[in-house]
Amino acid sequence: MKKLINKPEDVVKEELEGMALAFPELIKVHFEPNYIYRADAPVKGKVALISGGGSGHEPMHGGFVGMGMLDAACPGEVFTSPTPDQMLEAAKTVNSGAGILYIVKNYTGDVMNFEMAADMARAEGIQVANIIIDDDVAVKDSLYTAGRRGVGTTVLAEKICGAAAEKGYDLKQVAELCRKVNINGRSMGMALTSCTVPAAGKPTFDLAEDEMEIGIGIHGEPGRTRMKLKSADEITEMLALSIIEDEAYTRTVREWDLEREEWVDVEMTDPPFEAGDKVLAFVNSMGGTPLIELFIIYRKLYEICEKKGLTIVRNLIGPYITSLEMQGVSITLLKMDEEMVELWDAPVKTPSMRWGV
Amino acid sequence: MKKLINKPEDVVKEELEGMALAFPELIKVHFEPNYIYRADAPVKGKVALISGGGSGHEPMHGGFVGMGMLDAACPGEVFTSPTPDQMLEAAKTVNSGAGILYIVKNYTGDVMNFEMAADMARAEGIQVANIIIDDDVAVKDSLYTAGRRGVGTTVLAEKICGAAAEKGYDLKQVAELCRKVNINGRSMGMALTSCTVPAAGKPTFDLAEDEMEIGIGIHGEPGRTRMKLKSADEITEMLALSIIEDEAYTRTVREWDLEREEWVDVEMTDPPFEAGDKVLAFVNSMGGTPLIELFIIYRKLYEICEKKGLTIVRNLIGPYITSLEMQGVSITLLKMDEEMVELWDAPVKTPSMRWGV
Amino acid sequence: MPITTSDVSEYLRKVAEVLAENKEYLTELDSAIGDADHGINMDRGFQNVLRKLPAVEDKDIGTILKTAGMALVSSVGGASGPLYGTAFMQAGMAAAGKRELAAEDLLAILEAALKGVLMRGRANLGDKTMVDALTPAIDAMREALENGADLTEALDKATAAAEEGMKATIPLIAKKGRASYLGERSIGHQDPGATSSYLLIRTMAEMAHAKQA
Amino acid sequence: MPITTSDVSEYLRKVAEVLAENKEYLTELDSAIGDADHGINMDRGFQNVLRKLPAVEDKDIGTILKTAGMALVSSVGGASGPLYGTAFMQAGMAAAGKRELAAEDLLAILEAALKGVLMRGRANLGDKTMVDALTPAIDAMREALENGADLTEALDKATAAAEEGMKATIPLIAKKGRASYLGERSIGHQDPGATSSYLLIRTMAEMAHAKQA
Ligand SMILES: Nc1ncnc2c1ncn2[C@@H]1O[C@H](COP(=O)(O)OP(=O)(O)O)[C@@H](O)[C@H]1O
Ligand SMILES: Nc1ncnc2c1ncn2[C@@H]1O[C@H](COP(=O)(O)OP(=O)(O)O)[C@@H](O)[C@H]1O
Ligand SMILES: [Mg+2]
Ligand SMILES: [Mg+2]
Ligand SMILES: [Mg+2]
Ligand SMILES: [Mg+2]
Repeated sequence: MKKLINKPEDVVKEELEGMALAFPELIKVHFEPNYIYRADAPVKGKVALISGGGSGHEPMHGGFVGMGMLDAACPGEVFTSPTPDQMLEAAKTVNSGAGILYIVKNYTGDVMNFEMAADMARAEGIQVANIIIDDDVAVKDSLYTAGRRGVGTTVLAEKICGAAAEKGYDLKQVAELCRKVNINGRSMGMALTSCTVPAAGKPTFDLAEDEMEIGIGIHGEPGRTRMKLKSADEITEMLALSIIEDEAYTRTVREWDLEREEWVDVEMTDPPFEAGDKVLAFVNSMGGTPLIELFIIYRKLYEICEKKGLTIVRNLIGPYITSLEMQGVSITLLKMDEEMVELWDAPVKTPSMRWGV
Repeated sequence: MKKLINKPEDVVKEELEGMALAFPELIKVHFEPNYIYRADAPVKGKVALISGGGSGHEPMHGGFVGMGMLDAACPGEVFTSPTPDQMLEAAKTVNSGAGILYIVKNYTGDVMNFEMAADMARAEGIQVANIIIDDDVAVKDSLYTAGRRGVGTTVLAEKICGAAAEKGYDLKQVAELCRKVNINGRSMGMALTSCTVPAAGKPTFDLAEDEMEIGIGIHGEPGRTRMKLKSADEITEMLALSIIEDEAYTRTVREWDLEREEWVDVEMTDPPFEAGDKVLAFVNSMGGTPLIELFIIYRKLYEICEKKGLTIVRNLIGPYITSLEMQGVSITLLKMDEEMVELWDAPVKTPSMRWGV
Repeated sequence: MPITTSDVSEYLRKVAEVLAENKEYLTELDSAIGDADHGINMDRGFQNVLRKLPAVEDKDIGTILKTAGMALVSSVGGASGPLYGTAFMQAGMAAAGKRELAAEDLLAILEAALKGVLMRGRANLGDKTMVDALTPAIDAMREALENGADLTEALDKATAAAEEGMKATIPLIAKKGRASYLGERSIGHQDPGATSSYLLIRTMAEMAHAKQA
Repeated sequence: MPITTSDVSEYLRKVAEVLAENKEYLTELDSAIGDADHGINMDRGFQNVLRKLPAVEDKDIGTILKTAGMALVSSVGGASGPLYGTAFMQAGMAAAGKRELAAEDLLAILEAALKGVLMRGRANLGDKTMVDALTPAIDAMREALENGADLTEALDKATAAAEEGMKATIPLIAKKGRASYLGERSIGHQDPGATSSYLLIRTMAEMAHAKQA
């Protein structure tokens, strides 16, 4: 295992120490339980956004804490969801009284830990809503599985909803917007190489020199298929078409009903893409793939979108939701409306996303 | 070779096509000869900054073209310096009459190609100054070599001088400032893995699973020494101490004298770091090393600087000057004065560096 | 001989030991159809239980179990953290105030624990999860007690049923948790959570034997 | 027999062929002490020369050589681009207006080319660069012509000297270019630029032989 680390068990702690030293004007870090929060939290009158998940996906989520995006992020161990006490303490720290939105990627562990955290926060009198992000089209059906995983759309939801909260949306409105972003976003990823979890010390899976894995998750989960390496154009086409041609996807998720004050099962359907749609195109490095290759992918993605009648109105290109040092790429397309474009453009000031200020 | 590319010979062209499609509001791309330039060039009354070098170091330089940084960047083939016709055409495109500064990394190829370009531009009536960046302390003496290589300080010089040009510094002042940035900046890098040049198809060098290379260049040039893998803390200490304890470094570079209108040999000496200095700390990924590891490095670097009496007043952490997918890190420390801090903080709006606007 | 508070503490210590021994085995199982951390997660969790235990050892069984549950919830993470955490917390509620447990009490506690797992994870039997080991184990224990078996015998039956349930996960397609993403590719692998559940049950039986001897 | 414009064009075509054949060899040499691109660079450059050649083939030798120089400058990049580019451009200046060259003219042209390389790269003899092949070659040619040798003989001498100079770079420490970063580690490797220079000289001698036959 070749990594710039000290002891595997110290990776997350030391990473957080580094972040705290690097961005004191933007964020603060609390240890035991671990969470990163806005230096100016709580922000008066503003709905607070909290996300979290396993570490190893940097800059997500800690790098997105700050003005216009998240109020707090709860990092678990590498690829392991955080524990409810982290989310609870984070909620207590950033709550200004306007309530909390937990943005949760759809992994059984994350979902259950955030549910417990929500119940615990409510027991302490904090209003909490939760929205599940489940955008990975690599997972086919939802009836007999834990459903689609939460991947690239998470980053976009955090930016867009963060801007909305900043603008004064109330908890119900931010939650609704987050749901809208989720059902309009779809992603698909692939890997050229595996990553190595520090505690494990060896690659999670093996790929031959001429092989790649399509439909990979962000934790080194095996993908949909393994196949011979192809050209960037062919790979882009595979990923893009899986997304663009994905049909209406219906699933049931558990959400907290703010009015009825109970957990309810909500059925939701993603509308398929259609010619004429405006989209945000997000080309994401899995960590080890350099920018030069992302531009080659973007070039082809642009061409495919054009051919399919989709207009790319905004883009995001770079390593934003990664799997440690994995080489590979994921594509996310998010159908945009005017509200979303405006919120996307709104100022943001976090360690890893910054514009307009 | 595992890369998301099509044909090796098309990598640079397709990368540039992707960039052009991704950032139409910031940059334009000219093909044959290849150069990237500000969408709003020429900017009236402003000294224009042009840099360039081999491709494979993305986002440098193309990702730094835009308001507050470069006016144009000339990308060569992967790891091969660009040709003078690129710099000449770029100069003609972005020249507003206030003159051009070529920022040149100290590699024989880059230096000679930029010198030819400068001569050619002058023959067309464009005023051109050139400043050499040579900050890599891994290269020991200068008397009997081509001198130190230009690495991390280049990025910082482009930002700081770009802000100065935007503020109205004239050509001589921008050139002087660039020289100041260069002699106050020092860098050192290391690699955990080699990179693979697409046209070559195989790794430039081999490193065993338990080895690393210290003092690496940004083109996969072999480093100062090869040794057994160490911990992040030990590696950070080796790099940081090489930089902080580097003595006064004197070399002669060829610069164009704007008053005498001829090439002159200029002797310059880098002042060593001293306790009490304020520095900008730049922790850079060589491409394949993820952010989580950079924070672990930054944490230790902070501690070492503190111990040595250096105060980190600004930082930059991420992949900014890379070697394709190489895993590894470089550290740059730049001694800052008030002018430099102010210029560092000034607004910048480029594909890969953006704040204040 | 009823189960005492110190039996419960000793049980938690034994489980920590067993899970430490099986850390790599469980992680190995999880690497085939999950993300290679189940053993690491469970070990981290029970190490935390060991840290919290001394402060409550003289309290009632309910408090001890709830403390263990909270220790798990706040240190395991992943799917198994809330599941086992909820299980122990529910078990603690069922044992609230008690300082001794008869066999029937233990059964009731285990039933409460399973209910917690089902409430939290909403898995069905046959979804290839820990539920596939826990459900038959508790069923077997209930049946044994109904048929007049003593605690040791009943726990032996439970262990045998848990083992069978665990092995029966091998041919199943996972429908819950991370393994479900694999679809057909999850067939042929034993579920790590069912395996840790089996170890938890087996450790109870082993303690009962030791106590009898 | 004087050298004609078509000889010069043919020479450039031959060089392109020789460099294409030696592309991997030169790159291999550069990978030991440089950045593994010298063969690729030279090949790319002379392929560009081939593209520009047809437009100037009926012009004077000076124009042909200058065009070749500019084609190299605008396509090779790296260190060798400006060096060989300047060499051919200076050679072209020295041959300006000429349509035929005597042996002495060729010598003068080669001297101008070398001066261009020295002006641009400021290398000294023994710095382990192309200069270490070019300088002895031109010296040998001059001496041979002074001693009454004909063109073919003189170019044979030049080739032998270039080869010797090229091989003599092996034990040297590089003091210019990318290889200089290696310091002592550059010892034991033949300089790629000296090798391409030797090939350029050798191709001249081969053409002289072919023309004589
Ligand atoms: N919904 C669920 N209900 C019951 N058990 C589950 C459920 N989801 C997952 N599990 C159990 O959790 C185990 C995995 O735990 P672990 O590896 O620690 O968490 P993670 O999958 O988050 O990495 C699985 O083997 C399975 O037995
Ligand atoms: N200053 C110099 N003067 C003369 N020749 C040089 C000089 N620097 C480098 N060279 C020659 O250039 C060759 C390398 O060319 P090439 O590999 O094409 O360029 P780069 O080093 O930029 O990759 C060296 O082998 C050497 O012969
Ligand atoms: Mg996990
Ligand atoms: Mg080169
Ligand atoms: Mg797991
Ligand atoms: Mg080279």
